[in-house]
Amino acid sequence: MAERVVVDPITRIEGHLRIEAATDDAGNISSAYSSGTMVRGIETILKGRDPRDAWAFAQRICGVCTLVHGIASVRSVEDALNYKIPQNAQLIRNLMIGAQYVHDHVMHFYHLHALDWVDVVSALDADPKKTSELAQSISDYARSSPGYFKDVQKRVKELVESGQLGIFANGYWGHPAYKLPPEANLMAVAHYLDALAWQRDVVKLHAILGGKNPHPNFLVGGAPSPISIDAGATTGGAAGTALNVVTLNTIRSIIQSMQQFVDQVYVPDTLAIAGFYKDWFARGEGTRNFMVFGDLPEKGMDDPDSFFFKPGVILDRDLSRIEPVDLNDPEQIKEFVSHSWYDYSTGKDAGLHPYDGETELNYSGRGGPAPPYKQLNVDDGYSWLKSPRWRGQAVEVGPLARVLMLYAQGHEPTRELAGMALKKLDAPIEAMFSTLGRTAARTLESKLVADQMMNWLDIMVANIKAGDLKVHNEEMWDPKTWPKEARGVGYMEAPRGALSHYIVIKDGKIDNYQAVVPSTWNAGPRDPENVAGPYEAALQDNHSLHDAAQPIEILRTIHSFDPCIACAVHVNDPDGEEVVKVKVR
Amino acid sequence: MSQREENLGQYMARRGISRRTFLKFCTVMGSTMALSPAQAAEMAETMAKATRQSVIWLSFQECTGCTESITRSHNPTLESLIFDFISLDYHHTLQAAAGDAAEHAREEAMKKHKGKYVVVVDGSIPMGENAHYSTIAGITNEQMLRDTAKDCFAIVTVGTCAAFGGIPAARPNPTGAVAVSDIIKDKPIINVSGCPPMPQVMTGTLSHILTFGAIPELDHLGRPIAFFGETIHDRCYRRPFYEKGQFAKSFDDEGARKGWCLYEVGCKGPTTYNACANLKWNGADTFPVQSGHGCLGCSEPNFWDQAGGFYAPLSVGDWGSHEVLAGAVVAGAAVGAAAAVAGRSKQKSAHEEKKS
Amino acid sequence: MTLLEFARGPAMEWSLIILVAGVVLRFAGIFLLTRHKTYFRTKGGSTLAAGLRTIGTRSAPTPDLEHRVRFSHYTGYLWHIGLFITVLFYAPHILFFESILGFGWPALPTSVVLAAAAVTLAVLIALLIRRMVHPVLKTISGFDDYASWFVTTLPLVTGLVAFGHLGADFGWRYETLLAVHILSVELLFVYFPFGKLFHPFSIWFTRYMIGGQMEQRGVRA
Amino acid sequence: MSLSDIPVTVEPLQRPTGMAHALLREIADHLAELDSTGTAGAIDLSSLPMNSADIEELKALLGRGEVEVGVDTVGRSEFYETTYTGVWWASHYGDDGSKLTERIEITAVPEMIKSHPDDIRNAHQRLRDALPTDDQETRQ
Amino acid sequence: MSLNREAFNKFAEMAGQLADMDTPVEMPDDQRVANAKRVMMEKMDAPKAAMLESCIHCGMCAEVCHFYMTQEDGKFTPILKLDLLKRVYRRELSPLRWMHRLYTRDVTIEDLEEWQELVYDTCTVCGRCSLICPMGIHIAAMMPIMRNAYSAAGMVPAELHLMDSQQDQGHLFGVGKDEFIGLIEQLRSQGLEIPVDKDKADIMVLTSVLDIMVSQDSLIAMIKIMNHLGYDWTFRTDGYECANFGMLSGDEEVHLKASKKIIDAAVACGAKKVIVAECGHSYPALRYEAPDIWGHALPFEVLATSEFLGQEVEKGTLKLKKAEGVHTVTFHDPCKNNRWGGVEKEPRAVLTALGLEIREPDSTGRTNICCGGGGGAFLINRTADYRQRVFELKRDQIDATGSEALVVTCGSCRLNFEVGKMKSNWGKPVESLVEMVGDNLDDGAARSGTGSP
Repeated sequence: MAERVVVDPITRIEGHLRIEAATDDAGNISSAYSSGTMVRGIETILKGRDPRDAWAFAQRICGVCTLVHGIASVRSVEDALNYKIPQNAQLIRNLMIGAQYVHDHVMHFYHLHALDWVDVVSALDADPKKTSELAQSISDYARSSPGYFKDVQKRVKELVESGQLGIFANGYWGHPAYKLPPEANLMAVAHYLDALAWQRDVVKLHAILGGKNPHPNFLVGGAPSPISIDAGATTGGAAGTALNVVTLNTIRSIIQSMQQFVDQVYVPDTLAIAGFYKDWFARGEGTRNFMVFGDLPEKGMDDPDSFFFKPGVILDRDLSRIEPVDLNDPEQIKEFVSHSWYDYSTGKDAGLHPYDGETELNYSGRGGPAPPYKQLNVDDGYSWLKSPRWRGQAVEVGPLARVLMLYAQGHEPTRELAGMALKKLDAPIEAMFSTLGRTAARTLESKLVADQMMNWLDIMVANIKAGDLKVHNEEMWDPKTWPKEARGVGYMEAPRGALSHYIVIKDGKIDNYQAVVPSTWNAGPRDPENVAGPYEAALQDNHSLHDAAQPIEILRTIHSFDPCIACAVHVNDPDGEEVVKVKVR
Repeated sequence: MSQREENLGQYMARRGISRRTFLKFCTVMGSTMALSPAQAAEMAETMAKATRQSVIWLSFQECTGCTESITRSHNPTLESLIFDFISLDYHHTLQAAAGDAAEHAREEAMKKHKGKYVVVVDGSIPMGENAHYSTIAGITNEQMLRDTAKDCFAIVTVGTCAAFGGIPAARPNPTGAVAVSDIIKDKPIINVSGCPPMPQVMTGTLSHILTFGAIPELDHLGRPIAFFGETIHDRCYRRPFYEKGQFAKSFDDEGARKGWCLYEVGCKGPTTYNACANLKWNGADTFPVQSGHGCLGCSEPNFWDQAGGFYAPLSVGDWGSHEVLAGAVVAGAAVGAAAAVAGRSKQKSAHEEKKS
Repeated sequence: MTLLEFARGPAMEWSLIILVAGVVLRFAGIFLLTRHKTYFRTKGGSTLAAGLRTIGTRSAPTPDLEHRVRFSHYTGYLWHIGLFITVLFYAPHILFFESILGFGWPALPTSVVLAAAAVTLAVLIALLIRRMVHPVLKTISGFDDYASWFVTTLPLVTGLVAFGHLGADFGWRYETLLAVHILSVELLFVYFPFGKLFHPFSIWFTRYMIGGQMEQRGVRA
Repeated sequence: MSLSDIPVTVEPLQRPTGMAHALLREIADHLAELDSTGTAGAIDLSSLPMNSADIEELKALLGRGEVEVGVDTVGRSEFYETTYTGVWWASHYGDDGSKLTERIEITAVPEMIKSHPDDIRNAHQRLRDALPTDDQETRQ
Repeated sequence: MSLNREAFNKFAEMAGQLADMDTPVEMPDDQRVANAKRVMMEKMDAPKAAMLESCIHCGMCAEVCHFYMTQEDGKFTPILKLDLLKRVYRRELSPLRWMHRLYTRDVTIEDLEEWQELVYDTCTVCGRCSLICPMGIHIAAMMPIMRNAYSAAGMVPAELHLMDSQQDQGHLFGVGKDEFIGLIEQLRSQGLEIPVDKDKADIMVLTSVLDIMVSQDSLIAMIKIMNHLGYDWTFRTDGYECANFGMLSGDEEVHLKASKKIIDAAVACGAKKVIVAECGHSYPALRYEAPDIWGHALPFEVLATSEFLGQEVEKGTLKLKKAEGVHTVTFHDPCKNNRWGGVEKEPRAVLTALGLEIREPDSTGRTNICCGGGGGAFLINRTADYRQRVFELKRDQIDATGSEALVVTCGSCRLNFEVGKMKSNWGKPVESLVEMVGDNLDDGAARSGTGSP
C-alpha cells in the first residue's frame, strides 16, 4: 500500500462525505472507503410523534431532494393505514416528483458535477464566436450568440481578475484531466449560469402546489393544495388558493420550459461533454447489480401496473432477467453494521430487516477515531451509514438502475432515446455500466420524465373539468379512526434512487420509524463479507490518480452518483428506548 | 496583485457596471427591507466604497435546504450576489474545490480578510462530548466553528438549525445538537431562521451587511427586524377570513377551496414571525398558507416540538389526556366524599354533645 | 420551554386537573352531607316539577320585585352573555373546547365577538366600581369577590390585548401575549372551584332545591 | 383538451380599493415641497397594500407625459414622467424580467437617470485611455 | 268590633318593660361560642351547604329587604345576616374547610354580639330575600338556625328571652290558663255559647295571648263564626295558646313544648282540624316547624284562621253579608301565612265574599313587604325606629292604592300598624279579617253546618 488519499470534505454534494482511497505505486486505487461523517438522529426524533407530522421531519432529512422524504413519509403512513388518496392528489405528487427530477438532475449536472469536467479558467481562452458556432451546432437553444458568450466570458474574467474567485477558488484548474476545449468550457459555464436562473422558475411549480421550495408541504391522505375554481380565485385576492385555472396554466408553461431546457441544453451538453471523456465510459462501474422500487403511478400506489417506473432487480448486468422486489420481505432487505458506528444486539455481523432494525450509536466503541483525526479505522466501523443488502447482494440504485430497468423492460421511448445517445457517442449499451454512463442515464431520465409530466397535467385538468376537485381524503384524517397498531412502508424512486420509509404506528403515535435511502444503498460501507458498496466498488474500478493532491478522478465517480449523505445517515431505534450511548475515548 | 485592494465601486466600474446599478440594487433592497426610499442613495454610496464581502459558509448538521433556498433567490439572484457583491470563499455545496484544497480556500480567506469576513452557518452543531457526531476533514464541527469564527466580523446563521438548534435539537436531541449562539459568545450573531429561510431574507441580510457595513436591527431572538418584525398572520391574505370567522374545517372542504383561514387546521401563522406572507416564495406569488397548508412556524425556536404538532389549532392546549382528567374526577370525588363523611361524623358528635 | 409552551402544556394540564378535581371534590363534599327529613304535611304539588320550574323562573327576578334589582339584573345578563359569546363563539376558543370535548360548533364573526368582549369588559369594570361604592356590595364583598372579578376579567383583558397585538411598543410579542392570555385563563381554571365562581355548577341544584322547599309549603318560589 | 375548456369564469380584474385617490394627496404634498424647497420625494408602491386594480387606477389618474427613459442595468428599469411634471413613475425589473419594485418619484430628474460623478470621472479616464496616444497633449 | 284601645295601651306599656324583667342567661363566653357553633354545625345539611356555597354577593337580597330598603345600610343585607353560619360551615364542614380555615375567621363572642341585631332586630324572617335570590338561596330558611344558635348561646334579646321563659312556664304577659278561662267565663256571661274542653270535637280552635289581652273582639268573632258554622268545635284549656316564642327566640325545646301542648290537646279531643288564631308565626310554628322538631307527622290538619275562613267561603258553608261602611280595602298578607305557609287566595276569597273591592299594593301577596314587626321584632324595643320606617314604607304603599281600609290577619301585624298609626297620625282603619267576618255573618242564611267540617 503506497498511499492513503483522503478527500474530506467531498464538496458539491449534499451532506458530509469522506472518501479514503488506498493507492498502489502506480497511483491506481486498490481499495476505497466511503464514510458519512455526520449524524442527526432524525428517526429517533420522530418517535412518539403524530404520524401526520412525520413528513415534515422526514423531509428535513435532505434539502436537496427536499420532497422525496416527504412523499415517502406520507406514503408510509398511508400504507400502514390503508389510506386511499384521490387521483388528483396522486397526480399532484407526480408533477412535484417530476419537477424534482428534472430540477435536481439539471442542478446536479451543472452546479455539482460539471466542474469535474469543465475548467472554468480555461473558458477565458475561448473564442466567443467559435463557442457560438459550437453551441449552434449541437442545439437550437436561443441563447447562443457570440455576444452572449462574450458577456459570460467577461463576467468570469472580471471575477478571476478581481482576485476573489469565491466558489471557484482553489479548483483543480489546469489539471490535465480536463479535456474540453476552451469553447466547450465557456459554453458549459454559460449554461451553469443559465441553469441557475432556469431552476428558479421550475421550483415555482413546487411553490404553487406546496407553498414553497425547498421543503414544500405535503399531507397524509392527499395534497394540501385545494383547487379553486371560484370566480375571483385567480385575481390574487383572498377568494381562492394558489392552485387555480391561472396557475394550472403556469404549471403547463413550467413543464414546457423544463422540456425545452432538457431538450435544448441538458441533453446536448451531456452528449457534447461526454464526447470528450469517452474513457470514463470504461471505469467506475459499481456492483453490477441494480434495483428499482418503482414510482410515478398514474392511478395509485396500489396499482403498480400504472407506475411509470416499475420495480425489479437486475443482477450481474443481466438485462434479460428481472427479479421481483418485496420491501416487506425480511429475506430480501437487510441492513448491516459491521463497518458502521452502530451496535446490534444480535452481533455486528448479523443483518436486520428495517422493521426489526435497531440502532445504538457507538462511535468510540466501534473504531471511530477521536477528532481531529487523519485516517479512519477501516477494519472496524468507519461510517455513520449502514450497509443495506438485497438478498445479500450489494445493489446500485438511481438513474442508471432505472434507465437500465426501463430498457430491460422494453420501454420503447427509453430504448429509442438510449439508442440515439449511444449512437451519437459511438458506445455499446455496456458503456452505461460506468461513471459517465451513470451521468448520462440521469440526463436521459430527465427527458423521459419531463415528457411524461404533460400527460399527468392533462389527466388532472380533465378531472377538474369533469368536476372532480378532490385533492384530499378526509376519511382517515382523525387518528381516532385508526387501528391501534399498524405498520407500513412508503417507497418511491427519488432522483438518487430507491427510497423506503418504514413506520410502525401505535395508539396514533409513531412507535418506530426508519428510512432506508438511496445513498445508503450506494454509499454504505463494506458488509460483513467485506463486499464493497457501489461507491467503493466504483472507485476500485480502474481508477488511477494523476495527482494524489488533486484527486479529481475520485470526485468524478463519486459525483456521478449524486451523493446525498444527510439522507443516508440515520438512527433507528425500534425498541422504544433511548439507546443512544455516548462513549468518549 | 494590486487589484486585490480595489473596492466594489472600482471593481464594478472596471467591469463597465455603472453606479446606477448600485442605486438600483439599493432601491430594490430598500423596498424589500422596508427602508425609507431616501436611504437607497445613501446605501449606494456606502456600498461603492466597500470591498466584495468575503463570506465563508459553514455547513454542519444540516440538510442543504438553506443552500438550495438561496439558489432560488430572485432579488438579488445568487449569481449576481456571488459574481457582483460577495466573494463566497467556502461553501461545500457550490465550491469547485474539494478535500484539502477546499480547506485551504477557507484558511486563505480567513487570513486575507481577517476581522472582516462574514461567517454564514447552516446546520446545528453537536457540542462537547457529542462533537464526534459530525466531523469535516477529520475535525469536529464545533472546532471548525470556533476556529473560523475567531477572526470574523459577524456570523449569520441561516436556517433554524444554526439559529436555534432546529430539527437535530428536537426532542430528544439524540446528538446533543446546539445552535451557533450556544457556542460563540463573543461575536455578533444574526439569526436568519426558517426551515429553510426565505431566499430574499438571506440575501437581504447579507446585502444589508454589505451595504451598510453594519449589523441590521435585530429582534430579541437575534433576527433582522426588517424581515421578522411581523407575523405571517399579520400580513396573510387570508386574515380577513379569520376576522369574519370563516375557517376551512379540513384541507379540501369548500372553505379550503375558497381560501378561508387555516387556523382550525393548525396554521401557526399568528405566532410565527417571518416575511413569507409579504415577500412570497420562489417568485410564484404564493407561500405555504396561500397554497393550502397551514404555516408550520418554521422560523420560531422549538417549532419542531410545539404542542399538539402541526395540525393542532394554535389555541388547543397540550393538556394531557382524558384519562388524566378522569383520574382527576375520581380523585376529586374521593377527597370530596371523605370530607363529607368526616363532616357528617362531626355533625353527629355535635348532636350527641347537645343531648348530653 | 418557552412561556407559550409552558402555558399550553404543563400549566394547561395542571389547571384542568385542578379545575376538574376541585369541582368534583366540592360537589361531592357538599352533596354527600346529611339531609334533614321533613315531617310536616306538604301542601303544594310535585316538588320535582316545582324544582325544575324554579330553575327556569329564577332566571329572571319575580316581576313584582324586578324594579328593585333591574340594574344588577341587566348588567348581570349583559356581561354573562357577552362573556359566553366571547368564550364560546370565538373560533380559536371553540377549537380549544373541541380538543377537550371532542366536538365543536360554528363560530361567530370575530367582529361580533370583539364587540361582545368590549361590552363585557366595560360592564365588568362598571360592576367593579359599583361593588366598591354600593352600600350593600361594599359591605358584603370580600377577597373572593375581588379575586373572582380579577380572574374573570383578566382573561378578557389579556385576550383583547393578545387579539389586538397591543403592547408591541413595549416589545411584547404576540406569543408572549397569547401565553399570558392562556395563563390567565388557567388562573381562572385554578381559582374556579374554590370561590364563588363555583356557582355555575351549584346554581341548578340550589334553584331546584328552593323551588321544592317552597312548594312543600304551597309557595311558588 | 385545453384549459379554456374548463367551465369556469375568470374575472381578471379586482376592484380598486380607493388607495389611488389617497395617494394623489400624498403626491400633491410632495410636489408642493419640491416646488417650494426643492426636496425630492418618493413613494414605494410595492410596500403599500395596493392591488393590481389600484395600480391601474393610479396610472390612469396620473397619465403619461412627455419623457420616457429606460435604464439597462441588472435587468431593466423604466421611468416615465406623468402628465404632472415632476411626478415620475419608476418600474424596476430583475435580470429575469420579473418586476422587483415600483415607485413614484417626485423630483426634477430621478436619481438613477443622472450620471454619477464617479462614473463621469471614470468615463473621462476611459476616453482619455482610448484616445490615440498623443503624449504631449493629453498629458496636461 | 275593633281593637281594645285601653288594653292595647296597657299591652304596649308592658311590652316596653319586658327587657327589664328578663334574667339574662349566665354562661362563659367560650361556652356561648361553642354552643352557637355546635348548633350551627348540627343544623347544617347538604341543601343548605349548597346554598351557602352559592352566594355570588350580588346584593339583590338587600334590595328587597324592608330593613335595607328603609335604611340603605349595607349591614342589613340578608345574606350577611347568615355570615356566622357560613363561617362555621366553611371552617367545620365545607369540603374545602382546610383551605377556608386559612383565611376564614373563627366565630367569636364579639361576632355573636355584633350579629345579634342582625339576627333578631333587623330580620323578621319574612322570606322576601329568598324570593329574589338568583342563585336560589333560601336565606330566610337558614335564619332560624342562627336563632337556634343564639338561644343555645344564651344570647336571645331580653324581650324575646323573657317571653321564651314565660312560654316555658305556661303564661305570656301574665296571661295563663286561668286568665283564658276567666275571659271565657266573661264572654259566656255576655251570652256567647262557647264550647270548652270538650272530650271530643272535630275542630279545635286556638287563640293567642294578644286576642285574650288586646283584641278580644277577634276571639269573639271567631266564636261567633264557629257557632254560626255549626261545627263540632272546642277550645281546650290544656292547649289554647298558639303563640310560640320558642320559635321566635330560637329555643327549640320551648317551641316543641308549646306545640306539644296543642298537639296533645288536639289528640285528646280527636280533632281533625286545628285552627290557629290570627297570629302569623303561630301557623308555621305548629304546622311546619313543630313536626320537624318533634320528628313525627301531626295527626290533624292545621289551618290559619284566614285559610279556614276562605275554605269555608269557597265551600259555600260560610255565608256573609256585604260589609257596610267600607268598599275598598287593601289586604296585608302576613309573611308567615303567605310566604311561609302558602295562604294567599283564601283571605281574598273572604274579602270578596264580603263584597269588598280589594286594592292590591305594588308588591302584594307572595311578595308582600313585611309589616316590620314580624319574627318577634315587634317586641324588641330597640327596633322601634326601624319598625317605624318600615311602617312608613307600608303606609305609603297602602295609601297609594287609595283603599279605604287595611285588612290584616295577624296580631302582630295589626299591633305594628296600630303603633305606626299612633306615631304618625295615620287615619286609615286597620281591620282584622276575622272581626270583619264576625261582624257580617249572614244569619238569614240557613245554617249549613252538618256537624263536621
